[in-house]
Amino acid sequence: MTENVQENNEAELTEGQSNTAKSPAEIMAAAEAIIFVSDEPVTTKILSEVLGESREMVEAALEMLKNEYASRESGLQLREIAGGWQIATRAELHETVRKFLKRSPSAKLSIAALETLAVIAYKQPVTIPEILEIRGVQSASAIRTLLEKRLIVTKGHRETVGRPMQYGTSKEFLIQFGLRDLSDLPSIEDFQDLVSANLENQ
Amino acid sequence: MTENVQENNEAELTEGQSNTAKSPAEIMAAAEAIIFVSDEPVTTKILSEVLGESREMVEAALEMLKNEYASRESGLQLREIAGGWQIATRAELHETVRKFLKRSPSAKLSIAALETLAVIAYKQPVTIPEILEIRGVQSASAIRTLLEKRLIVTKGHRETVGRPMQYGTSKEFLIQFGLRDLSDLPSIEDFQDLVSANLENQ
Amino acid sequence: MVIAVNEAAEQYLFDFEKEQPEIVAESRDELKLKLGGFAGPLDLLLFLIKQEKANIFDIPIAKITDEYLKYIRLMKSLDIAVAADFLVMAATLIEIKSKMLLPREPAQEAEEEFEDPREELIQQLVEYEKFRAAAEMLYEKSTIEQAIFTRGRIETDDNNSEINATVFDLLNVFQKVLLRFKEQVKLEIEREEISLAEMIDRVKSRLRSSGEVLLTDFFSELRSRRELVTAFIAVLEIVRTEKVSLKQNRTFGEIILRSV
Repeated sequence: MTENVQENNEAELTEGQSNTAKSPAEIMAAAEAIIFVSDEPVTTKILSEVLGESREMVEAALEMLKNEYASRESGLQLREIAGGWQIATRAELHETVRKFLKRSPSAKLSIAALETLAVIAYKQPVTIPEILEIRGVQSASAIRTLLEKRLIVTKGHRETVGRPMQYGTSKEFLIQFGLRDLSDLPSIEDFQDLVSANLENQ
Repeated sequence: MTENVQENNEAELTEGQSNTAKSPAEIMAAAEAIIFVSDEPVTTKILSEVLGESREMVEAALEMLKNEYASRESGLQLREIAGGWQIATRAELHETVRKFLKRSPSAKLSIAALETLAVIAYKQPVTIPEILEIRGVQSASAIRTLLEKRLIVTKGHRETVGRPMQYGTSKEFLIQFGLRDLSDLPSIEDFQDLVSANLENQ
Repeated sequence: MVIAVNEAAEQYLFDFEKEQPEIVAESRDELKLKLGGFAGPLDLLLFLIKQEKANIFDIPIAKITDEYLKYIRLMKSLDIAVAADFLVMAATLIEIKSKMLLPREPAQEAEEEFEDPREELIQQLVEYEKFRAAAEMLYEKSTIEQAIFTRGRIETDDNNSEINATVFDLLNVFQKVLLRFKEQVKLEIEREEISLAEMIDRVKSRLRSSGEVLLTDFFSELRSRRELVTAFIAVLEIVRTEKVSLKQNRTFGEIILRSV
């Protein structure tokens, strides 16, 4: 019943299988690595396919792995959720984890905040209406975020109608972006060579 | 797997001490959870702050945890990279992991980009003319690629004629090349010896 | 991509089996053609020196110059754009070669240190080769690193819109914003102002699709003062003629336009 093409595949498959006879410890390690890198819980079906091992073997390995996590008082646990397996922190440690997550590094910014920060950095001192004009979008929440992260500071009122508040970058901004002072900020001219190199080759 | 029973008992005992100082096992578990949830390497400084333990205690716990990962034949490893700690899969499992992720190795850098990166890594802070002098070829597009891949960053202007921009390597460089810090790079003089040995043999 | 080697090219000394001609494009904009993937003139020079099994500290300059020029001609015959730096090196080699051919003046010979015309090039090659070796080391390190994977996404990960920004990002983003700004200004000039009737239709269709319209949201989408005034009149007109209500939950709170 085998066609030519299938014969080929079969030959490869069996060859592969003979190479991959894994010990239970190896199955445990491989399953652990797969579950770790996965964005979603991994089913035993998928594990069995990827590892080329029977469902029973995989399930036994997972049980052992789960017990291992539990018995060594690890900060992590292996658990079954939504029909698949996943590695997660132990519930008892949630407070510690939350405490850590609260202090996220301030250089992490949303695109909106980064755009606003870029406009402020290069146009300072600048007012909110000016930022709005350049970005073409409201920047109120981005400015709030930047103020909260202390990347920008107020720079007094502009002496025009309505006396709008002016904004500029802070000392924290210099630290976060590894700049000695604002003159360290690269200008468009600094990258002119890089840009023209591109244009020449296009 | 049953080797951990003793540890288990110890941990239970110290857990009774509740709010007072944490046991080494507790510090290990908490550090493991934090390193796991973090999306970048975690420094011992941050761990020590979050856990309210001395740097020495944290470092000792991390060493123990690292050995624990190594001694049980885990699919994972705890390692030092880019000045912090990270949990990652073991290199030996790359075929299995890649098979699961259905991901082929990401695009490699060109020789030109790697050469430029090597010059920047060893000569930082370095300017474009200095890179040209060593490589004997324009490096503009290589530099652009490296900037876009976040492997290098600008390091302010050199205070000489023309105030050229200086470049250096980034934290991302350390991460992508598996380095703890820049001193992890072999000395450039070692290459000198290697090169002259080769050249004289010819 | 492999360039077909024509018959004429085969007379050259290159081992084409070993050094596969190829186009190395680091990025679309760098599309630099390289034969055998030479990263620059020094790279090519080192290759030729090794191929000749010559000593780098005593380069047979005439021979190497000939080889180098043959190579450049080959590139040209294959319609490969030769980067300017390769030509600069060709000129340097020719200069050194001619200096070597000049008879040494007795006075010069008497000098304790006769300056070898090759000296500077040798120093440059030795220095370059160190970094060439370092580049190979980096390549190996990145290969090892690519066998190691970090964890997949978990619940607590931030939205992927969050980025760890560098100064380069800042400048890039700023340029993008400026570009967008220019295009927007152009658009506004090109576009005719929206009429009151069109504005009324716009508000009505919004009401139909979502049942209510947050006025601050709607107004913030508008691009000019005149549009804002038109929109304001349109809303008043709709309140007057349609079965809608304007609601505000608290003083200075959001004003919501809602179908009744």
